[in-house]
Amino acid sequence: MKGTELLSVGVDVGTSSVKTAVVKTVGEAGGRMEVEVLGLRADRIRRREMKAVIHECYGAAMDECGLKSSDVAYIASTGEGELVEFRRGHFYGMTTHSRGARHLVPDCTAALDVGALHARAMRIGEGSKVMTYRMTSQCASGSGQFLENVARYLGVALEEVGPLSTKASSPEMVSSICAVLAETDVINMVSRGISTSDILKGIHLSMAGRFLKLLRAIKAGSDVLITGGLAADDGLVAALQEKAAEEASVMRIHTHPDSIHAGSLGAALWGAYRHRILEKREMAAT
Amino acid sequence: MKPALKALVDRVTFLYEDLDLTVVKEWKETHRAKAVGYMPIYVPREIIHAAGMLPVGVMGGGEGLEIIKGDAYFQSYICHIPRSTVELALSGRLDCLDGMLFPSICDVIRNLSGMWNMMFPDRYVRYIDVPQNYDPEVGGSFWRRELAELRADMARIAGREFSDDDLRNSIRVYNENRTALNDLYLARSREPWVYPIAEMYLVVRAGCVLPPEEHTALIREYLQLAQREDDRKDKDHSRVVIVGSFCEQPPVGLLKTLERAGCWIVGDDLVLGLRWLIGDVDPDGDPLVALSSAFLANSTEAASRYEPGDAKGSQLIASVRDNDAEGVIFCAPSFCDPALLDQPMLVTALDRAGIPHTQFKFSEDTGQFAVIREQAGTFSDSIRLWSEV
Amino acid sequence: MTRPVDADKDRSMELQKEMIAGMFDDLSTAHEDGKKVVYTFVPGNLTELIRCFDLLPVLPEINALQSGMRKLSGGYITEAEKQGHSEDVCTYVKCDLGMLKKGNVGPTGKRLPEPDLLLLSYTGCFTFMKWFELLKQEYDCPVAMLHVPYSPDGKIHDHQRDYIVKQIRTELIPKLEEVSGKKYDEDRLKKMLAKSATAEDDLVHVLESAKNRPSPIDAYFGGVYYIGPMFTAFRGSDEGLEYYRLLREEVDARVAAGLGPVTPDGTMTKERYRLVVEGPPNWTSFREFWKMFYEEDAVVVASSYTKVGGLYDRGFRHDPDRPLESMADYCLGCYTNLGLPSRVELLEEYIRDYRADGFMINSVKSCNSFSAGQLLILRQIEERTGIPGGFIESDLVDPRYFSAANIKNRIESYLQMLEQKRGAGVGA
Amino acid sequence: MTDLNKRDIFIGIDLGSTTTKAVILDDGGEIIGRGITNSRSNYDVACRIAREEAFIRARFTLARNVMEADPLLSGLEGSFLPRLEDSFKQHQYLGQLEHLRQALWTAAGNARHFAYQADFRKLLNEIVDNMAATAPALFGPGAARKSDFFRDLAGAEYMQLAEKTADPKGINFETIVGAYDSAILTVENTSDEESFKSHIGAALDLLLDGGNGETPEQSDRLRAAIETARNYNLNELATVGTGYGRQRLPFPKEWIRSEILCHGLGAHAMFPDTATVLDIGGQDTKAIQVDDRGIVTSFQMNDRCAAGCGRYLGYIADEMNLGLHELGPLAQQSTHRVKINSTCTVFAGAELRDRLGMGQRREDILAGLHRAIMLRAMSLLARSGGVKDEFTFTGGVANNPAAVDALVDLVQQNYGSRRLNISPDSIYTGALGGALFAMRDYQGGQA
Ligand SMILES: Nc1ncnc2c1ncn2[C@@H]1O[C@H](COP(=O)(O)OP(=O)(O)O)[C@@H](O)[C@H]1O
Ligand SMILES: Nc1ncnc2c1ncn2[C@@H]1O[C@H](COP(=O)(O)OP(=O)(O)O)[C@@H](O)[C@H]1O
Ligand code: SF4
Ligand code: SF4
Ligand code: SF4
Repeated sequence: MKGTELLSVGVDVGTSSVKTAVVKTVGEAGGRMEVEVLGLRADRIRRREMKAVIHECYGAAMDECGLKSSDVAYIASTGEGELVEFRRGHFYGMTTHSRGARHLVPDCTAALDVGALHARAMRIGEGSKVMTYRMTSQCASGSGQFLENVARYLGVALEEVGPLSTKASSPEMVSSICAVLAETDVINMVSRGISTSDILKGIHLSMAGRFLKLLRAIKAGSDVLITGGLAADDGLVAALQEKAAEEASVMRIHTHPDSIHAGSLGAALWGAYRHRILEKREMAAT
Repeated sequence: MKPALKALVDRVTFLYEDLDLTVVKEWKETHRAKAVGYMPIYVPREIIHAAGMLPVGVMGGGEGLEIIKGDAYFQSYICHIPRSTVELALSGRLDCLDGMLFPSICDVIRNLSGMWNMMFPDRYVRYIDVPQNYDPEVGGSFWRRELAELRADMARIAGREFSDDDLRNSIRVYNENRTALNDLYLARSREPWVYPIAEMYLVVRAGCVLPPEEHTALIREYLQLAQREDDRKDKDHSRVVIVGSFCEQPPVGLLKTLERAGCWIVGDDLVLGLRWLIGDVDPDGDPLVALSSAFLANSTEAASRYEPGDAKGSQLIASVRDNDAEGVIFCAPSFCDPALLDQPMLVTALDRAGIPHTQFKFSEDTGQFAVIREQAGTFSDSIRLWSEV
Repeated sequence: MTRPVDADKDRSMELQKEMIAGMFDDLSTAHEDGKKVVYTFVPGNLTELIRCFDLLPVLPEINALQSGMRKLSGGYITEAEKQGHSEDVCTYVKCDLGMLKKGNVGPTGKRLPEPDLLLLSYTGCFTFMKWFELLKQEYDCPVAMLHVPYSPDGKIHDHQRDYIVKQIRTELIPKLEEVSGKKYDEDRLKKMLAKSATAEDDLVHVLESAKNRPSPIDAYFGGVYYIGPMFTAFRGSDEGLEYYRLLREEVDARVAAGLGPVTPDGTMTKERYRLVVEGPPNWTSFREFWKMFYEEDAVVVASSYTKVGGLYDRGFRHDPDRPLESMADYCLGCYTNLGLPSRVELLEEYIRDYRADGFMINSVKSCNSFSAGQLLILRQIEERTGIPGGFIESDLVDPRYFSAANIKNRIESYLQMLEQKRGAGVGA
Repeated sequence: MTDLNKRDIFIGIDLGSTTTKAVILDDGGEIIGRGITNSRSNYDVACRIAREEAFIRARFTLARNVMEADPLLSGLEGSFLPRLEDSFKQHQYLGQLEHLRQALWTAAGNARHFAYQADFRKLLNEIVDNMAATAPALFGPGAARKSDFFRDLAGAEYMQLAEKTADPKGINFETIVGAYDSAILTVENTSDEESFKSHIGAALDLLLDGGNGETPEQSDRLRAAIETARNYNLNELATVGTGYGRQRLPFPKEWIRSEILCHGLGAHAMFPDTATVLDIGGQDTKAIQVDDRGIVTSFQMNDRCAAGCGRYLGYIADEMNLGLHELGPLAQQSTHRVKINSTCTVFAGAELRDRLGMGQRREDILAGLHRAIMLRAMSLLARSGGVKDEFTFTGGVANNPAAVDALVDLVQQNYGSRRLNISPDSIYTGALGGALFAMRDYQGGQA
């Protein structure tokens, strides 16, 4: 038997954006699944009402695929899932990011999810299982939000951050652990005439240092995929690669154009998996 | 929830939230007797009890207390419990305690004993220095002497001498209390859905302010009432043991969050002092010798005890196995040196035994559980999703 | 203001350098030379006893502080955190464990030998206990535990002393004998203790020289050098004896010449503020930190940190006639083993005896033993002496916790405040 | 007095972490001008701009003095000068807008925007035109402005317009905002040395042409009065710098004073019976005890964590899309204060969203946040020796009425009744202290 075809959706509600993934899977419960991604969409929240953004993002993604809600077998939420009232089930962020990471880069041994307010590293085992993980603690100077703020002070658009950073010649490290104080550090640097490139690179390096600590703590293995919004930041990726090389570690750092969708993809995939399990159970029961 | 259980839960909730120690004041009033406070972990409560006084466990201020003066005495890199305790004292809430004992647990509590001396020069303060040498002749004789001094002090505060028989009687009372607590833990471990963590914790925690006899009865009653709730059903949860919160206590909201994120807590070291001694203390011999030997030979392997071997790891693994747990959550207060320094050693032991674990830190007034929920949820996901296949 | 570096450096300083270098040399080849090594802590260290078995002491705390001064601690701490240690805990421990993981290369660039015995002198700090439990996991060697009871009232009680002496007899000496293969030789110990006592006299003389105006020494930043040999491996040795004799001579000469303390930038020529300092210094930016003081003409005339290895200036001496008993008394009387009220009294006396203008606390994040309660100490001192206190925060060896701008701001503000008060007192 | 049109002055500059303040004292110790600007970008520039502002205000004060002295004009200054100032500000604003237009133009020249450059520039032009058109409303009589800073004022307008004109598929919001972020820096960092001279004439013309009932003679005298103020020789005798960034001021060491001392002295000058001072600025909180001469006897500052300071409120305001001015009044509408423990600045936004998600009301959360901030301040006060009578609250956060309410409440609870001093100019306390030190130093040097 070829196995059934199934549509599922993952909605990842983050602190800065909502992401939706629509996937078609073919396969059997417990067996291998063939996956076809039908649609991916991200919408920034930007101080809008969360639920409205969720509906917008989900609705638009479905429209783009030409689908109706009734076509879908399972809607899974991740992130701030409580807000997704139309969900069927919820999976926690690291569970979904691991699954999504494996989907994007099948050989990755770990994922590093860097979003607006958090960074978390997880080692991925067989069946996309989260083996161990670490998250940054309270202090948030190593997050996307912080980078965004600094970029704003420096008068740099977000997409420029990466390219500028990679051009740096003598990066200036940020010392403070606190994002607020780090901002002051940055202001100090500006007034000392340090170039924007060097400042950004410095921030990237200190973030990278912190992330590597997480990765080391989970014994990340050979191939790490960056997921979450900051995967799009080439400067951070480069800094991570440099730092990893400095420590002569064997770790390779990867990104993927769809990295930001890892969470929603993972949720959709787990949703499909779960649906099949539940169906099987029901069948067994009747 | 049936009315009888609801009443019981309301009562323990009140005891927990009542930072003014109303029940202690009432007890003192009705018994025309005194009360002696103690900081977390082990103090020989039997001696206080034998003197006809009420031992009162002071476990910090929890999430409900606004800290104003307490913060003035502690830097930001010191854990939370001493500041809330100082706040309680400075706001007069501990005035009903006629003495305060500071057990040997860490440098913070140790120094707090001296601070107490200076801040409240008229009150009785004692630092309880337990031996870290377990030879009955060496550490034992030191400890017996400390106990004898404590006994004399308690008699003095109570204003009455008490006999060895009084003390033996108190030992029996506390033996019964420990048995009841053990029964509760066993029942919870068997059917965690019957005893939600928030209820269970508050029932245990009530032992800090209730006389032991009353607490024992309360536990027994709870065990019966909880079983009669027929809407409590097993859920697709994972089973975990939490460690690290033997001193500063996590907010109840955190415990609830863990449960909501899919973790049954089937073992813990919360309010550890109530369960410090393992097994019964000999109720028949020389009582101070009995207490001393129990301490030397039958103490739980806590972070505040010197333990050069791997007994701490073995104890944790045994607790995982005995309770059929699938993982361990390290749940320590921020800046708690004893708990946090123990952690890597315990992790090594768990890794060796192939037991999964995760960790986070809290403070007693943590109000945001989003990160913790995420972590615990993933932990529980990872135990569940993959064990199904 | 300071004037340029003195042409000839103090001889004692040179000697101390040689002594330390020699010690690390000895250690690096200890095992090849058939010597055995004991790791132990500074407070309550029983150096004479260890030496009396011809064993070599290694003090992990000293290695940690040296790593801090050599700017290596940051990397070590990161290493330990990588192994799963929390950011919150004492950085001495993490620095030591990190150093171990990175090959155990000591401060002079030479490898340190693994311990043959861990002598846990558990005095004044709980973390010591954890530290050696952690080391015990790394090294498969015996641990000898000496539990020194806390001294809440600052007094020594017979039963406490007995407990310690019993432990020395039943726990320490047998283990030391076993490791060294030597018998305990009390006469030898007594001879060493006699030397200790003489050197202790000299040290006290040096510390008390700060009562002069101007003070010939800085009793905090300079003080940490003066206590070095005494608090570590050289108590009871001939070298130690010689070092303190020399130091005493030099300090006497400075007093006679009316000179101020020597700093890395030369001799201080002006003494504008006399301070008493509580708490350990920061090691990662030691010179920068010191400079913040001497640049403002502030000299530290007494400090509590220089008492972590014994309160000699309050009369205690090692006593050859009561060898084990006096060692027990020594352990009980180390500064951090004292209850807070005794600490306050001591500091108050220092402020009076040394005629200080100010009192400052450097609160280190690592060390609860020192730091928990310091804010009350501050308030008590202010109340009792009428002198306003200053409060700064840093860490021992974690470079992330030394915020130079912030600390400088506080020190400056504090000193300007003292100045303003003084100005107002005189006239205006 | 030899030169009638010359005045000796002393300057205090407080280079704070968020704002830079300048105060000008005349030789009688009277405050004749205050200036404030963002510290964000560059310290030297911030210092220059704040000074410049203070000089402008000083000239207005001088104009007032001249008018008061003129029998024909006296009585007019009360109504005339505020209008003149508004008009002046509007001109200044328009000048800056033109500057912004150029900077935006340059930003749009970036290679990234090559494909749609012409459209982009056109769009930006429209936005700036729109902004210029609404300027009179911003500075009209009785208009409530969200902020005094060009960055915030223009920013708010710009964002609104950007949101309206953005096309998710074409030139999107992010791109438009990006241009502003890079343009604003240049605009902000340019100080217009001759601002008073260049804008006052036009501002005056505008007013006088409007015909506000002044007689022609009065008009002429008014012009003359303003002319006098414009040409006044302000002779700077001494300057003292203070504040968080004082080490970076281009001043010799003797000109630098600890902000603690300056706040103490400034508060004493404003309220002579002050015994305790609480200063909450952008990044730090200070609790200071002073004696009856304004001399500091003890002080405490917050530790390395920036939680619970002014920036925290800034983040919250940003998050709610409110002006700083609006935050306090909204919090005051709370009926059920929420208890909040964490005041970590960085997580403020997340916490807010969380709580809103839980269905808590904005004003109740805000009330909780304000109380949380004040709880931290209370700890510092307790550390420094408590709250004595009288108690003066300074720094930017003293402008926030909800913060003040929370403070009053807590002080009452913990210390009983205390007289609390707050001045609308409290943000200038440090700079005032600095200027006083400058005067003392100078006079001390003379004596
Ligand atoms: N091109 C980019 N360069 C740098 N950072 C980016 C880029 N695109 C997005 N980001 C960052 O990614 C973050 C959003 O990541 P995301 O994983 O969606 O977070 P969350 O799930 O918390 O909303 C934003 O804070 C933003 O700063
Ligand atoms: N009008 C206002 N209303 C409410 N809060 C204000 C107002 N003006 C300034 N603030 C607050 O004051 C803070 C800046 O205070 P300030 O004393 O200037 O700080 P600093 O000296 O550190 O620069 C801002 O972060 C803001 O929270
Ligand atoms: S929480 Fe930990 S550090 Fe704090 S007092 Fe308790 S044991 Fe000590
Ligand atoms: S806590 Fe203090 S005394 Fe203890 S090991 Fe650390 S630095 Fe040393
Ligand atoms: S240091 Fe900064 S990031 Fe950390 S808690 Fe404080 S304000 Fe938040």
